[in-house]
Amino acid sequence: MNRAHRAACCAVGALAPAAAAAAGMHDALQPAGPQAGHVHALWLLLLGVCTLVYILVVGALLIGVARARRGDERAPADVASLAQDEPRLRQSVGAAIGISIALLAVLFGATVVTDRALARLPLDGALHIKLTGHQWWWEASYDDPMVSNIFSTANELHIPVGRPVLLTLEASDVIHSVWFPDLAGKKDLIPGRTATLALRADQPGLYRGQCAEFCGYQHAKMVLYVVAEPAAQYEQWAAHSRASAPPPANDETRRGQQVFMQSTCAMCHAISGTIANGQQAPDLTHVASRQTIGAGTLPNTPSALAAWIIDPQLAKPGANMPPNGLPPADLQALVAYLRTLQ
Amino acid sequence: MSSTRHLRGTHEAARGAAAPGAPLRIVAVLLAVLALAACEREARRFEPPVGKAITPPPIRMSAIQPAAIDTTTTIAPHYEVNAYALSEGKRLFSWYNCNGCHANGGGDKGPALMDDTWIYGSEPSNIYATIVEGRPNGMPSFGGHIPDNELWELVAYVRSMSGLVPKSAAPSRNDDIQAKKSENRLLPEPPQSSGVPPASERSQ
Amino acid sequence: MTAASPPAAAGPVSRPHRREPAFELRQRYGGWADKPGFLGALSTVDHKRIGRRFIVSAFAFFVLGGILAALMRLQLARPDSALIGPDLYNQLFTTHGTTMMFLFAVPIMQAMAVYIVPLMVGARNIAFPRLAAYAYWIYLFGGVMLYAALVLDVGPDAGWFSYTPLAGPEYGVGKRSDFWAQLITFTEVSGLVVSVQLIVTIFKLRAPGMVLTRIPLLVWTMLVTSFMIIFAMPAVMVASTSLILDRLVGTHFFNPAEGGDALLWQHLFWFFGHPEVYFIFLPGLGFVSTIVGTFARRPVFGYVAIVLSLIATGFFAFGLWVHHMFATNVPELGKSFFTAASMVIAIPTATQIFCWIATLWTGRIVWRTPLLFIVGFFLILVLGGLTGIMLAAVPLDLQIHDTFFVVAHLHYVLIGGAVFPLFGAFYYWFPKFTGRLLDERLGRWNFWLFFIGFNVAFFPMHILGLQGMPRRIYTYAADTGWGPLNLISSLGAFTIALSVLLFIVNVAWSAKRGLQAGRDPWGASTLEWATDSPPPPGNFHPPLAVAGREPLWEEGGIAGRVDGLHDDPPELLVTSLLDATPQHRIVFPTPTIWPLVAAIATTVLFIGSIFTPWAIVWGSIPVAITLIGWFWPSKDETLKHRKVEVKP
Amino acid sequence: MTAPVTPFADRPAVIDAAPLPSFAFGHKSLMWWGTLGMMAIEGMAFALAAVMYFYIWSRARAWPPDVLPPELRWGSLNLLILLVSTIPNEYTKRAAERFDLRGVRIGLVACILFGIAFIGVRALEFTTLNVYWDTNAYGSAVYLLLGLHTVHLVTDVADSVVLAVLMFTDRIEGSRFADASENAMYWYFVVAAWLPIYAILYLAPRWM
Repeated sequence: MNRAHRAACCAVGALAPAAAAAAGMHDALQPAGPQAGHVHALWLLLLGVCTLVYILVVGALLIGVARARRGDERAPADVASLAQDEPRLRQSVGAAIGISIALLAVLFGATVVTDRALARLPLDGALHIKLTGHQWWWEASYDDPMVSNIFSTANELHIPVGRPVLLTLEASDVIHSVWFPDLAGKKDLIPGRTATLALRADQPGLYRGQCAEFCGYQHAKMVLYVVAEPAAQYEQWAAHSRASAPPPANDETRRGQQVFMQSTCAMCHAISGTIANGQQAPDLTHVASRQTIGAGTLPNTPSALAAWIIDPQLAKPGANMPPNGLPPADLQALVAYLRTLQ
Repeated sequence: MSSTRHLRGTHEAARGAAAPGAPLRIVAVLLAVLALAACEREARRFEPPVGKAITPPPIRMSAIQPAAIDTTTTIAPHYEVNAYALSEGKRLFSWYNCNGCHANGGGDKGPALMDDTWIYGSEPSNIYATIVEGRPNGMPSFGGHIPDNELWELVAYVRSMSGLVPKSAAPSRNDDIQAKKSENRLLPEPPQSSGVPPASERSQ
Repeated sequence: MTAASPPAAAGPVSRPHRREPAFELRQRYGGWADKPGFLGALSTVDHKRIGRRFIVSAFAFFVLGGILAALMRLQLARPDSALIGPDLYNQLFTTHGTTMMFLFAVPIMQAMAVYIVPLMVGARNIAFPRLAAYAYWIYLFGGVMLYAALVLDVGPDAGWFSYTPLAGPEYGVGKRSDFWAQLITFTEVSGLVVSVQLIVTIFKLRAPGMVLTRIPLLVWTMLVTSFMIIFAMPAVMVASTSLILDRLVGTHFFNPAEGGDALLWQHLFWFFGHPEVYFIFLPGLGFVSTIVGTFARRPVFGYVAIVLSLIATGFFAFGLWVHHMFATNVPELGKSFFTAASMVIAIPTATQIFCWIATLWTGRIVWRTPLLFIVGFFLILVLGGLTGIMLAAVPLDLQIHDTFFVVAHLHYVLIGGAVFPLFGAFYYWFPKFTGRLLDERLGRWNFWLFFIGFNVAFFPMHILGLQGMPRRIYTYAADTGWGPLNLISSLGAFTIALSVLLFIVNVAWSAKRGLQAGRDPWGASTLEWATDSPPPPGNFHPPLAVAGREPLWEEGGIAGRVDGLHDDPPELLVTSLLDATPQHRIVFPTPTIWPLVAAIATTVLFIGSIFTPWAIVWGSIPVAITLIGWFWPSKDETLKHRKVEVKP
Repeated sequence: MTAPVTPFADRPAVIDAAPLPSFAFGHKSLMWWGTLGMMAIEGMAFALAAVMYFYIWSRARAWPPDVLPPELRWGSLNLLILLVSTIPNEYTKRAAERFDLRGVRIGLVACILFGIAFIGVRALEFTTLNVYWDTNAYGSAVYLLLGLHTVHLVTDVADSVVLAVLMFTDRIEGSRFADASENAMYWYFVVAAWLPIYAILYLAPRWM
């Protein structure tokens, strides 16, 4: 296991920056918040103890077989032990068992302590977000005492650094599980039940989360990003997100909006401030401001967006969005329009 | 359960051979049938088998128009024996809020879909046309709003609500309030009236 | 007495039922001999032939499951790989898990027991041998059904754990999950039946003089395992039945909207699923005890301690299931309890490991391939056990649960704890099965490739898990940085495949040209080595009485022979549960085709009920008929029995 | 007796099995243990079905949810029938253990009649449950419990019929009586299983 740790550290050293740059960080060994921090401390303790135990046990075995006498099938076996017992062996085995029990007690204590520490995360002034798992995307609804201030987004959370966040977890179809390795342990989203997950990000950054419970064809492409940013920036983002979509400014985007409303799109997607209010698929009011499309499937670029609209099944087979054989001009207009939804 | 019997039987049991040939053959036949059904039933067609383009809603006066029969015979069967297509149809039926008027096929503002009466015909092409073109007295036209393959999935599902598709492919119950028997448990409702009797239309 | 008898000894009597004409067999072995020819092969009730079949079939499923794993590793070797789509991938990993758990791991341990246990306790056959035949056929037909389904694109695709609602009526589209659920029924019927047979064999058919404290450790593990199976497997049978009912006739066990609950499934499944880990792994420990003892040339240290740890494990194993559900809002207190239980269960296993190490320290070691695999077992299992303790710690589990860390952990435990000892056992008992030794040189290659390949394949997965790679994903993006380690892991996987191929070659070659083993090539101590290799029908002619824990090692360990048992009709001696004193003779069932026919009828019933509930009704008629045929005694049998009858 | 062919056959004979009985009753017999094993398995299945029932209850607002509890009469009548049926059952067991063929025949026939009566009433029972398996999870649990028990009932009655018929043929030998006594033991299991199931299905919803 100590090999494990060194290997882990090298690997992290090598990969994490790259990953962080491109895809957001996702590493349980690089905690960016108190919850993951507590767990990381527990991990280090367990890793240390287990490594020690491994070395001792395997060492004892290898030394034993190395220095034991060699025998031969044909030689009669030594059955003396059946007659008289072996006090030295008994004592050493007994001691080994005693030590194991003691170590387990330590580990159990550490576990309980960590458990309590996790439960003690102060939640006053927490940001409340209702997170709903769908096949295969995340719907987030930012709660607010003022109903008019409630807004929803998809597949990308923005949270203020240093402020606790309380996620209320629900599932609309099958069981999902939300997991941000750098921020906190995972929690299942189970149909017919409600769970909560408390976390806090202490360092700004882009954190990658992913569904951790097998949920069907696209379990692999059900990513949820967390953008942790300073409070001011966050408030700015929230205010912007509450606003409804800007009306199309030029002919092309106007045509794009028309296409959106008159083709399949509006059947499932919603854009606040327009007649499109489908509730089945991600809210697109500010789609252009997100990092990715298709819950982390493609980067949010015009070409990728066009490809996605034409046939989502190529990038994400099984996803619930149908292919749309739009004429090129319509497609171009639609993409242009969607790009304006900052 | 039954293993109790074997156990209690073994001790006494003492008996010579009886050729296993016949049962084996039966099993073989069963498996063969299974084999034929299975592939068609289980395929997941994420890519629509027919053209991706939304075909402009065909204008039909009656069900016995060549185009209709053509599509029916070529396309519809693929969907009606395919469990995935049927379940997609069921999902879309609620996503596109068909329940709003047809209440799980029970009927409300719109006619019931799980019975044996078909105002505009029970043929897939009839149903297709009904969805695409809409009908007087409230059925809106979804032509252009729903891609072709999804239309056919809906058509197949609508027919499954009258038990007109294979039980082994029809959708099972939803994890939801039990509104009606699930499609895979319905007895077939052989269509009573097909085609388009103008009288019935006025009577709506 | 311990010297291996010269090859000649294995001459005419090895493989009797291959070399000798039927009438000769009948003359020599009376009612123990099988009928000749193909029909005879189908109607055998000899635990050795059934056991051999069972082992070969289970190994075949191991290879199939391995091929599926190789395909998955092929897909995961590169990021954004387009080799295998999600639909197929989900079927592959589901079938892989289902195969390894239900068609390989549990059955092959029971199969080894069906062959070895009766010999080890000095019995002439297993209890209820016709039931053993039935259990084998049911198992075989179930496994064939699963792979037929996979080929027909009806392979289960909701994971080997088939969580509802994903496997339920709404989201488990088609018949895939129904085939999974029925496979469970097949394998559980088979598994439960065999456990009952093993328990009865161990309780009532031990050689006279084999008191509780003289039962070989392997037999103890099989006894504990069988009890665990009896109490754990009904849970998954009830669960899979409820699942089929939900899907087929619209019950609401797992439907939250109508009062059911998705978590009910998880409780039922893991109440079985966690003990299952232990009844895969305990027999492995039994192999270790046997092989360590034989190749350290001394009785295993701490017999009583080991037996007690086995029993303790059996109990604790039922108190851990919730640690598979820590991410599902378990109450705090509950969590602490299950953490404690999950850590406590490490102690019995640790105890056994210490006892074996002590044995090896003080033994005179003979280096043979079986022992090599046992050393490999230590190196891998200990690591797996330690990561198990990490997973038992709730907070840490919430980070690594359902990631590749768990994939690594479970393979370290199951391959290290069960498959390495199993391969050791193959090398150890192959001479008893066939009369010939497996080749040692190939054996060492087999071991080293397996050992290195295994660690290369699975160690990196620990790191991948910590880096956030979830389980059961069919692909991953390049920018996650998971690519290199996955590639390494895939290379390791193919090394394992190569070593398994070597093993198959070794078996194929040695079965024909291997060295003649003789009666007891290892100078071992237990009763199976007291008869020929392979043992003749009826195993012991005449049966023996023992007077020690290590009958073939101790002076006078074999007390003497048992007279007065008929061979036609074949008779066994039934002894008392505790001190194995003779109680009565019992006439044993003779070969018959009925178990096979009954198994076919049952198969029709099970597969039919995937499609219509009415299959339970019409399908039960042929089942009933075949069972009555099985049950119904013939005139001459009855007369034969009357001839030897003595009323109590 | 064939010539010894395996090693160690030259050891002195320490046990002569010839005078030992060729079958036995009760815990000495293999079949008794086998039956016990199967009873353990099936008992476990019953227990788990009951656990499911209470688990579902624990998540319900009212019990039974939105329906009336099953009507008492048929279930209670069945309870009565089963309890009375233990008399011929015990009679058969004892007759078997003293090799009283006539007694076994009479006893078995009586047991079968009781069994058939029970199955008949069970059919009526299903009509008075006030719920269907697909009404809600409660209904599903009720049908699971009752269904499980019915399966055991039917199979054991069928088993008794086969044994009874055998007892009227010329295929009679000593061990057949042991089978009769184990068959009786299994019937006790079916009876014993019904008591808690009756309490769960009929009494618990009323008095808990």
